[in-house]
Amino acid sequence: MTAPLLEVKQLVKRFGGLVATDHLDLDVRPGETLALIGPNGAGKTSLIAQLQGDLTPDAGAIYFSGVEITRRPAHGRALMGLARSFQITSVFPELSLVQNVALAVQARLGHSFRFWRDASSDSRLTGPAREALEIVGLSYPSRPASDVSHGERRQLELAMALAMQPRLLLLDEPMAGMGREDGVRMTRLLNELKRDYAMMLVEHDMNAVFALADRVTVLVAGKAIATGRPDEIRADPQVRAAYLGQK
Amino acid sequence: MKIASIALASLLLLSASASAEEPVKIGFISTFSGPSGQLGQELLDGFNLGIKSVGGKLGGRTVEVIKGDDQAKPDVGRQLADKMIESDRVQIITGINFSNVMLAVAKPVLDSGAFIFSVNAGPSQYAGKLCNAHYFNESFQNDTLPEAMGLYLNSKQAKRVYLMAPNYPAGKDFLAGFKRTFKGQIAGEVYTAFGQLDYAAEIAQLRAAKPDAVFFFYPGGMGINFVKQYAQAGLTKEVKLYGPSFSLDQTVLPGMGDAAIGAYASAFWTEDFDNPASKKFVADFEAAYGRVPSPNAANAYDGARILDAALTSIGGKIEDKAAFRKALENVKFDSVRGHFRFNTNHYPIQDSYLAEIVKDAKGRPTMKKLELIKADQADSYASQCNMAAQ
Amino acid sequence: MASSPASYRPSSDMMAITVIVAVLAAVPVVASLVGDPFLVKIATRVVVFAIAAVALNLVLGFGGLVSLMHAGLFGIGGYVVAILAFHADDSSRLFDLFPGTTELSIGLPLAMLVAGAAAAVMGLVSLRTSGVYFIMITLAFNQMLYYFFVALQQYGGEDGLQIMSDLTLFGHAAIGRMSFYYGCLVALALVLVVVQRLINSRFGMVLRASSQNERRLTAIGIAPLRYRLTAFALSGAIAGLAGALLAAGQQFISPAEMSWVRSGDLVVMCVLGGMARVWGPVLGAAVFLVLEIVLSGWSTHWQLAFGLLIILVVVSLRGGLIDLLHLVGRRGASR
Amino acid sequence: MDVALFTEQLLNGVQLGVQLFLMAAGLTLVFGIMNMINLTHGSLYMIGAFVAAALFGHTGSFLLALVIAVPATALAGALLEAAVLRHFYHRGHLDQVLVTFGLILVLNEIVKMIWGAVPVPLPVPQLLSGSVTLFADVTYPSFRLAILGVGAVVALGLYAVVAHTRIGMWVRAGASNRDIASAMGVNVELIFSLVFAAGAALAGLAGIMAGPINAVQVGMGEPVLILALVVTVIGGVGSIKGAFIAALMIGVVDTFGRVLLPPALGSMMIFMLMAVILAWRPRGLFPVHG
Repeated sequence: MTAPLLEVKQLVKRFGGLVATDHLDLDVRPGETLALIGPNGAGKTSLIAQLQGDLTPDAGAIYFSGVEITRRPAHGRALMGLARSFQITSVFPELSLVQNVALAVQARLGHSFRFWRDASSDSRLTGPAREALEIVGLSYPSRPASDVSHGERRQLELAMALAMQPRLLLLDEPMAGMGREDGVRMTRLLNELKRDYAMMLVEHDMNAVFALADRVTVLVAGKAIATGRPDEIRADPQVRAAYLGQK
Repeated sequence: MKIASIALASLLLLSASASAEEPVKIGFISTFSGPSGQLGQELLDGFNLGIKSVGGKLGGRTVEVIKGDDQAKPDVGRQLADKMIESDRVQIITGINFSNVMLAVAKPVLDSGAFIFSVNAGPSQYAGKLCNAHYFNESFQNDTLPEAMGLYLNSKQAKRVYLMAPNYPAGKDFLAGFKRTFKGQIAGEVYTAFGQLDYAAEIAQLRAAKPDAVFFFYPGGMGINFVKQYAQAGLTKEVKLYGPSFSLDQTVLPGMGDAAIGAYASAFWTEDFDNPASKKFVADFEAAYGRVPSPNAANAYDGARILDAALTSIGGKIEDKAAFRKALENVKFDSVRGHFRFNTNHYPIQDSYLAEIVKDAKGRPTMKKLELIKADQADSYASQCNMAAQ
Repeated sequence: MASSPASYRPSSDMMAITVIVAVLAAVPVVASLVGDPFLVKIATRVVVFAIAAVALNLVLGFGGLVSLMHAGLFGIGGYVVAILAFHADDSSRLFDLFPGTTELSIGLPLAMLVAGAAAAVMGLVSLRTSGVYFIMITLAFNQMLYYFFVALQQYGGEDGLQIMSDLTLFGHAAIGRMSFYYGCLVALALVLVVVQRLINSRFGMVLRASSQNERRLTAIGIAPLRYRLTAFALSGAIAGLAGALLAAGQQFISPAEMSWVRSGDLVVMCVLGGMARVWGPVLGAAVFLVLEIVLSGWSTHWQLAFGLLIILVVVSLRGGLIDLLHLVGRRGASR
Repeated sequence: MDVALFTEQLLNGVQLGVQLFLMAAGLTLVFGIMNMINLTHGSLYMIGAFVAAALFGHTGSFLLALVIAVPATALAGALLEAAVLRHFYHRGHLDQVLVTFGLILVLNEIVKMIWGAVPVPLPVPQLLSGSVTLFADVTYPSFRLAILGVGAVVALGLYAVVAHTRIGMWVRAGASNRDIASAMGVNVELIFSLVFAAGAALAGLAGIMAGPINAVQVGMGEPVLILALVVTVIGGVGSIKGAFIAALMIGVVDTFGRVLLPPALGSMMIFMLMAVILAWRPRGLFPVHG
């Protein structure tokens, strides 16, 4: 068995009296898509935030390709290849689509203390940025991000994540707030990306989850109550009772 | 000499008729907005009333007073001076009330050949080394009133005096002036931040030092705060307050109310001066503006009348700068301050008096003139001025 | 606050900069035609404050940092030039080491260096905070600078410092009315071009992104602090240049030029002109300073009108005067 | 400095702190709950003092002036909130600073037009004009003791209201999450208006209490506003407890700084203190979550 790409050991995060992450163990293997499901308030988004570095855990450890990153700052993790898309869309509204993605390219290329040359006509930035936009299917790259639809903004987020050339994509509800048609398109897109990237996917759309995931972990009250192949999870009576049954 | 001047005067009289249509243009730069805004208004009101008192004309010529608000910012004052000199072509700049504005404005104005005629700000630099043929100050030099108070407290044989002022150049000038003449012991010398609101801590220190008297200089709102708080600390009766009239005049007394009663001021003019010019001034001022004038307004009033007297003596011919300068130096006019003449450095020689703050018939606090401290008082910088070198 | 970014075209900005500089360059001609030399003086003041406002807008409009210490940095620049001239005047030495100079080719770069270094040090502390805390801590630093120069009795304290001798640039008299004006205008043009390039460079993209979504920027792997700090130091250096030019032009500098209210004035200039463009603050400075001189001549209650104007701009002209230009332009185009 | 003098200076510091707290309390509440930087707080302080001075001039009674001027200032605050400020809760801090700065200019000029530029009298009430001997060697002005008392009562009252009453609970709910609070049936708009009026009343009270020891003049609010902002930020925006502790701290540090340090350093003290505290704790001493 290969060493896991991402490994979480006994992770704990509390907010006052509320336990968001409760001695959680978890791993993602190279090339794998792990889906994280669970009811609202199960602690999915706070887990993603801890993995990405937005939140600092109270106890436990996170390893990324064998290196402990528990207390490493978010930008350092990003440069190691951890890319996150946000549950609530998070882009640079006053920049154009291509500029949004070019920033991600720029980050990967090292420091940005370059003061003179016009970044928008720098093909080392715009080339890969346009490519990433093409992959996610966004046209008219010079539109400002504030002017595009919600679904397109989710695609933009994904393009930014791809431009980072990540080794693991942390996708927090990439289909949230999308219409049926956009959702189907996004599922198809993720299905293609899955060949090239390891992913951790938080999603409520069960059709998408079972279509995409290699493994599924069920999170309830900050604990993983089950992990397994999609068909195993579907059949697990504990999961059915705790989660699927409520649907 | 005499013949020459008569000839000159008649020549000027002739040409005066030619230029009579052109008004005399005066740039009045002062602080009209912000916390010190009332001072500018006080000066302008006095100046305008002064012009009115001589028939609305200066030396027979119509007057145009162009007003500018320096907002207490030197660079804004400088900008206004540039505008007035270059755009409006004024011949005289007056009204400035802050020393730092004066220092920013004076050099370019004098370089351009126009006159500075100060009715308020009196920085020591221009009384001494920087004195200038075209720079006149008819109000006072900062150091003179504190010097007068030092003399008075010598005569009262006060032994230990405690000094307080804000920490800025004028504050230091005032205390330095006092120390120059006072011969007793200084019980303490305290400088507070400019614009400070609360003086409880300093007053506690003062009380602990047990002085015989307190000499203070706090202009504007600072003075009101200090005097009110001093009275509340219950010290007014135990240790009397002494200050220059700027800290105890009608720009601040209404705000101080009863707290100021019993304090003493050294002054070149008080509201109850009994010469006819002063009586008329106070009556006219109250009628026009509904308040009692301060010495600042009185100085500005005098300022307009000096300009009138000097211009009249040369037939209104302000364009002849050398003649105008001579006319100012030898000006004779009815001053509300009684005796007045210019010293060699173009700063005043005048009489200083002691005044007590009392309630007037209407219950308002006012300055009451008590005794003459020094006749013909001049400032201490005149000896450093070499006007002939100008 | 920014207007629609869709119209953000660097080429049109370069055009706008060219037009602005050309109009300003024509002021002396107009002044001599109408016979009012004062127009050059006020244009000089507009240009000097425009430099300071453009400097502030680099961090305010593009970096999203509301700094209230720029008057302090501005004043530092002024004092560097004035103190050097002071020592040249009486042949004494600064810190008993350095001789003074009236040469602006030394004074101006030194002013930028000192102001930039001060901005870097104070920025390092200030940038640990954000939002209203940042506003307040920069206000605190501004007050400290103010009181520092008030305390310098040797250099005039509150009274300020006059520059008594004539300043030179490469040995030529520098403060003649025309030469000084065009000198300042060249400085403004350079500053505009440099800042324009800067905000469209990689560095500028990071700076602008940091003001729009700091969390997102970190998530793609860029920590904004170093970039903000660099921008802050640069902005401080340019503000210092403006202050140095003000002191040289009026041959005077005083702590009153550094009060926090002046910092607020600079912010108002940026907002009034429009913060979304490099050249917006130039419009703001021009309108602000001309209004100040016109309104204050009208009435002692002019600040009432000024206050109402500020409110009006914030309420209805959120992109500043740039928005107004766009409106006029659109109406003209649709005719 | 002997013990008696030290005690007196300590009292002075605490009294100054309490005075600042009266200002800062309203500022921090409006700040914390509406996320609104309200620079007109200083103008409300001025309005309170002027209204009280005018009432005193007519009636000669300080108590009557106080009783009428406080609600009058609250009313002025409520009008200001409803007419202008309400529309800026959702704008950025920069917009809020600018609009309220513009309002300061406008309100100053209006006050100048009504009452003139010359400072108006507001003397100490007869009853409190003397000094009290506290213990051997320490006498203290009665009016300053009264300020201390009023400040302490207000601080306790505020704490009780915010922590233990239904209105206080609504205020906290409205502050932490507007939408949920509205869903629960809390009239958030009304709560905001009430909080603003209460803050205005406190500013007015501060202005009236300062009247007898400070100059009642146009622009009197700005220096106090700056100090109150410093207090608010050091304490942590939105925290009443933080404002109280920071106010006392500033009062004591400023008082002793002025007495013990050279004047140039003394005037910088509180700003240096603020810079140091913010460098150490970027969100103030008692950061409020959210």
